[in-house]
Amino acid sequence: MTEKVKLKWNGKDIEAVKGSNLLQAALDNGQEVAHYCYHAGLSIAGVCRMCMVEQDGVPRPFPACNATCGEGMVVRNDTPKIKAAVENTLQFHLLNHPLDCPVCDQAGECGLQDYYMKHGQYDSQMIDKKVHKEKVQDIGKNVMLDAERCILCSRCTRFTEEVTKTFELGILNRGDHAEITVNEELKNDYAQNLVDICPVGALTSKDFRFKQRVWFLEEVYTTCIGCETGCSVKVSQNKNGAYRVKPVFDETVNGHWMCDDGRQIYKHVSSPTRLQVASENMNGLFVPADELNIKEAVKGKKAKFILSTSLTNQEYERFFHEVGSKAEVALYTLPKLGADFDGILKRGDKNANLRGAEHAFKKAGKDSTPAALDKLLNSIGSSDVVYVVVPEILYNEDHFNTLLTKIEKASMRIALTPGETLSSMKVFNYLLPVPSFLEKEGDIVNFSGDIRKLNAGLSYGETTKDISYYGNWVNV
Amino acid sequence: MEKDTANYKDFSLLSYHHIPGVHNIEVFERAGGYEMMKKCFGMEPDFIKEEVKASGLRGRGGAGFPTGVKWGFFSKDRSAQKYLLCNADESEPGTFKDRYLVEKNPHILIEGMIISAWALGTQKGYIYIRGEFYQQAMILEKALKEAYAKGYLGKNILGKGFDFDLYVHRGAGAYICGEETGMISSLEGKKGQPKLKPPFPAIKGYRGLPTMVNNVESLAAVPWIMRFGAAEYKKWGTEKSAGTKLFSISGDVNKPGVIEVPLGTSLKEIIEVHCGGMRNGNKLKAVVPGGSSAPVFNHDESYVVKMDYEDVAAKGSMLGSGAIIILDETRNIGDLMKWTLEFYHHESCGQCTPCREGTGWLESVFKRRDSGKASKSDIDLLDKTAASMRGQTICALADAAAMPAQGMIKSFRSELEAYIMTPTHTGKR
Amino acid sequence: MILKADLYKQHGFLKGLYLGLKITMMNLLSNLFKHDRMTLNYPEEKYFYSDRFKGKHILTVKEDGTLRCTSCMLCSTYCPAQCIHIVAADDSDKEVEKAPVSFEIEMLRCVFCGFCEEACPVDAIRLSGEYEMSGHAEQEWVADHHELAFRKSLNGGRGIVSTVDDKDRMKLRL
Amino acid sequence: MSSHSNTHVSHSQGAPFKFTAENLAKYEELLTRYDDVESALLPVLHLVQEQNRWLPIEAIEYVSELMKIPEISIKEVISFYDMFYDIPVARNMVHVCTNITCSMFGGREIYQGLLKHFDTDYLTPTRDGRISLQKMECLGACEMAPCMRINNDYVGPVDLVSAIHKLEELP
Repeated sequence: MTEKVKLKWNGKDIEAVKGSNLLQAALDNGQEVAHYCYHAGLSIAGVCRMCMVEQDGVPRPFPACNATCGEGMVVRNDTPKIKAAVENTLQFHLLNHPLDCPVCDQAGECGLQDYYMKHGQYDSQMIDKKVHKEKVQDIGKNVMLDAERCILCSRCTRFTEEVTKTFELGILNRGDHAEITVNEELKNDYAQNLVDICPVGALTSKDFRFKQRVWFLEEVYTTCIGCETGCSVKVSQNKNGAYRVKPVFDETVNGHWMCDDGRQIYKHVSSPTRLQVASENMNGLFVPADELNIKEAVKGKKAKFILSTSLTNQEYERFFHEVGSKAEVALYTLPKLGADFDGILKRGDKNANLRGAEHAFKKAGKDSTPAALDKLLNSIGSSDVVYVVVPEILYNEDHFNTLLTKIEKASMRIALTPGETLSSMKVFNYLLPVPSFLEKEGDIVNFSGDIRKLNAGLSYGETTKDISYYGNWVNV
Repeated sequence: MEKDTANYKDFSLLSYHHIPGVHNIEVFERAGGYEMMKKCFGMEPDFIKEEVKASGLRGRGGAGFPTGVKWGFFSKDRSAQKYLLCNADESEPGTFKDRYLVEKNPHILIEGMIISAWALGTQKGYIYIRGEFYQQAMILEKALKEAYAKGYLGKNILGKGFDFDLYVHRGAGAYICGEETGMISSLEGKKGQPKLKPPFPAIKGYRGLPTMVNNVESLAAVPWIMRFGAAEYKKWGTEKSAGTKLFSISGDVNKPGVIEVPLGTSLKEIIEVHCGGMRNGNKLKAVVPGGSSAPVFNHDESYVVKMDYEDVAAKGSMLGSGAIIILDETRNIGDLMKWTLEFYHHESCGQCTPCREGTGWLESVFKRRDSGKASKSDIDLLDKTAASMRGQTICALADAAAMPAQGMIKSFRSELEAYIMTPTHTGKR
Repeated sequence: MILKADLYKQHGFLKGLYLGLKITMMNLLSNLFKHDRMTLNYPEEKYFYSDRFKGKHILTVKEDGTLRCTSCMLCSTYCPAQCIHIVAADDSDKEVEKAPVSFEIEMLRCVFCGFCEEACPVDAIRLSGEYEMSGHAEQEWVADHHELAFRKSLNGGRGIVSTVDDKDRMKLRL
Repeated sequence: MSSHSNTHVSHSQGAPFKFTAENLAKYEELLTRYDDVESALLPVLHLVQEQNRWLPIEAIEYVSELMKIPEISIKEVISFYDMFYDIPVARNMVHVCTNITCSMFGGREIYQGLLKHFDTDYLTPTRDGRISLQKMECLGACEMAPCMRINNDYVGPVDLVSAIHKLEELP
């Protein structure tokens, strides 16, 4: 397959693919190399001058990001010369950088802070007037720009040129007056990635802005349920709630990026209006109810289930095993939204685990098509109990509401929801909380048939009682 | 007009300059112009390349890299799409030789480019001339039109089955576009920011295709070399610095201007013989020997240095573009430093951090006297900062800013100390 | 250090006894004969603590009366008792950018260690000399920023200095 | 002393921009010189300035539409080069060299003197709209130091009196 070469990095033997990027090879082998402008998902700019290395037999130091791995290379970045160079270059980076750390959201995960601890010149000789640029600019799509904090690594401009090809950002002027500038405003659906790739606090997310300091957060690595792509993501959270979603590099699915819609999937999880306990409809107002009463009310009745497409394979399997084999079951699929595929990551099919659901239905000998759903809806009688599993992410509420109007015939209407109580849910007699995607372990199957893992993080609502638990109530 | 061989052999580049109206193709051809081009089409391209290599011609733009060797790196595939670029973005402070050459005799450059294009097998060429040289660009446009009319440019030149199109491309006022990859970026319609090397332009240049970039003076020397032979060219100059060179001389001399002398001519001779001595008979104080990027020579060094690549380098400076700025005893080195630092601050392209921030900081440290914050140790800080900028960037602009600063600190430290400690009218001190 | 058990053989035991009880004896004697070191008749008489006493917190304000705090959360990060809770938001002033909408200290959890004071990069929180913090059991014991910055005892910054000039901070921005 | 123009906001001239028929022909001719459209950007911007003196947002939009180059890329280029103006300039452009040799012979004093005499600022048109002054780095005419560039023509050596005299003669 690919040819491997051996090279020496700071005296340590490392192995890399021949002709691959030297800096990436070093990083992959766990070596520490300071860098700002290099990003594996973007072209090489070579402007931050932090990843300088010395190679035996090459007279001048050169940036590792612009070099390729060759057999027998002997490279060092721990020589006094390189250390001094990195120290000096970092000093230049910090020269006109404002002392904003206390108010900067990037603090704690900032490239400048990290490298300053290692390569900083602790005595500042800068007593001159700094170059001031415009702060706190809202450049659209939930992105805030602080031009002063920018170190002009050009990652963001390369992102809009190479990944989204929308050309909204540019670097105007030259010299130390050079400044990131937006043409009108950001328009692409991947703008939040700019916040991720910005190594400093120049681009910050308006959504996350000032909500938490990053050192209070811990991350749970899971999969985005925003559409059928199933990008690898991490959700930053602490006991007070979930705060943001960021992409995790995954070669097979999403590479380095994720779309802006996917960034919103955490919102219902720690929302203050999320349904916490079983509730009963009292003239349009939901009040906490005793589970036992509900159980009594549904016991032994003929049940009809409408499942959502955002459950895990394991949940489907358990449901069909314990409950579904005897009951009538149909699948509510979310309507298409936008183009089938936008060419980068986003897909119009918003059903996170449609493949998994279809598979489970087939295995249980049930029909998962919309026609079956219509059939079930038409057959609802006044003595039936209808369980509706509310989809986790509802892009089109109206479409879901239409479904709800069709179940009114049933005497007992129960919603199983992992999220907030919507106004349209007044149609239900009871609301029962189920775990959200962030509170359960399991697999989902994405558009290409790949199994993607959901991992549980901290919990903000129901964690154990899933659809099978409530479904079992009808079986005595 | 009779050909005066002796006169031609005294000069290579300025050999036609005494002829009135030589910018006109008719006059130029009567004097023997384009003859060599016609002959060259009968020669093997490799022979021309070898001859240029043998002549020891070195790039006249500033770096002094042997032109023949550079040509050797170029793609040998004659059918592949390639470009020849002439660097006429003469922006190094103190330099005006290319302007002079183009103004007086644009055809010698065009002839040189056609021969080079034949040797290198390029199908298209551009003369990148700086935006300020509007009239010079017009002169070139007119000359090109004449050459096209004669069939020396265009498709199937002189029936040899060789195509070469040549155009003038005007810059728009950015020093950095004189750097070859910066020029290529600029030609591509982008900001003139230098590109990472490798790959070098000879492999991947303009539009990702092999591109050869040569200075005006280098290309204009080619016809002469082909006419009289490499051996004849080598008779001038020193062993490693062959041939003649144009020097742009300005400052405190009686006759500033462009002169052509063999490399290795002493600076003393240049000042006293070619430039008519110092203005008002003042004593010489310092000389910038190769454009503002070159470290200055003090009085003593100036009188012993020979103007060739090696000797100037041995004395701690560089020949660069051959721009000699002469300062007499009435001048203050502090002013020179201030102007130089301001220039590089203004011209840094803003790509690499050490240069973008460093050039600005050098200027503000040097100007601390304006805010009353200066101290003598600032000179050490300047020296240290300049040193830390060197060799850290994509192109040589950071070095070009750091070298003269370090040079002036080395040679004129006490004067600079006195300068930065002198309060200005805006200072509080 | 290793103590030699037979050291008394060289020096005798009286010297050790004297040294060990010296401070105690001196305090005993001075308390016996000097009356100003005795128990105070609180609250009629009040004890004077040094300026370094760590009492009730103050949030300092700028000249224009707004809080200095930029809600960087360093104090709440540093706080060993985890008793500081800040909610931040955008400030309309772009120079300030970030300011707290709520700043609360759970007074019963606070151990008055002063780490918050140390951690603050903008001198926004100080521990004052106020030590009278008694109250009723049913009250919430959470001091919000109105209490911390503008309580009556501060007397608008004249009672206890709580106004800090902004110039020194702006100096950093050059 | 920055001579960087503030290109943060592109200025509007309040009227649409369009090449004249003659310039459109020139534009077509320019395109034939290059192997791709992007390369013609600098000459095209020069052409726009020949027609319109400066580059308002309308012209940027027009060129962007014409050449299919993103607006931001054009803005980047305009801000990078000293000779492209995104603020209104007067009908006569005067460049004063302030680099080493010219400064030695008083180039800076001439520039300051001219600013004072015409009561104007960097690039700001004089009140009668005749002249815009721009200080420039080395113009490449050091043998005639201190030199100036008046609408594409070099003049030098000049002093303040002769410089003012020359500028007063401008239409």
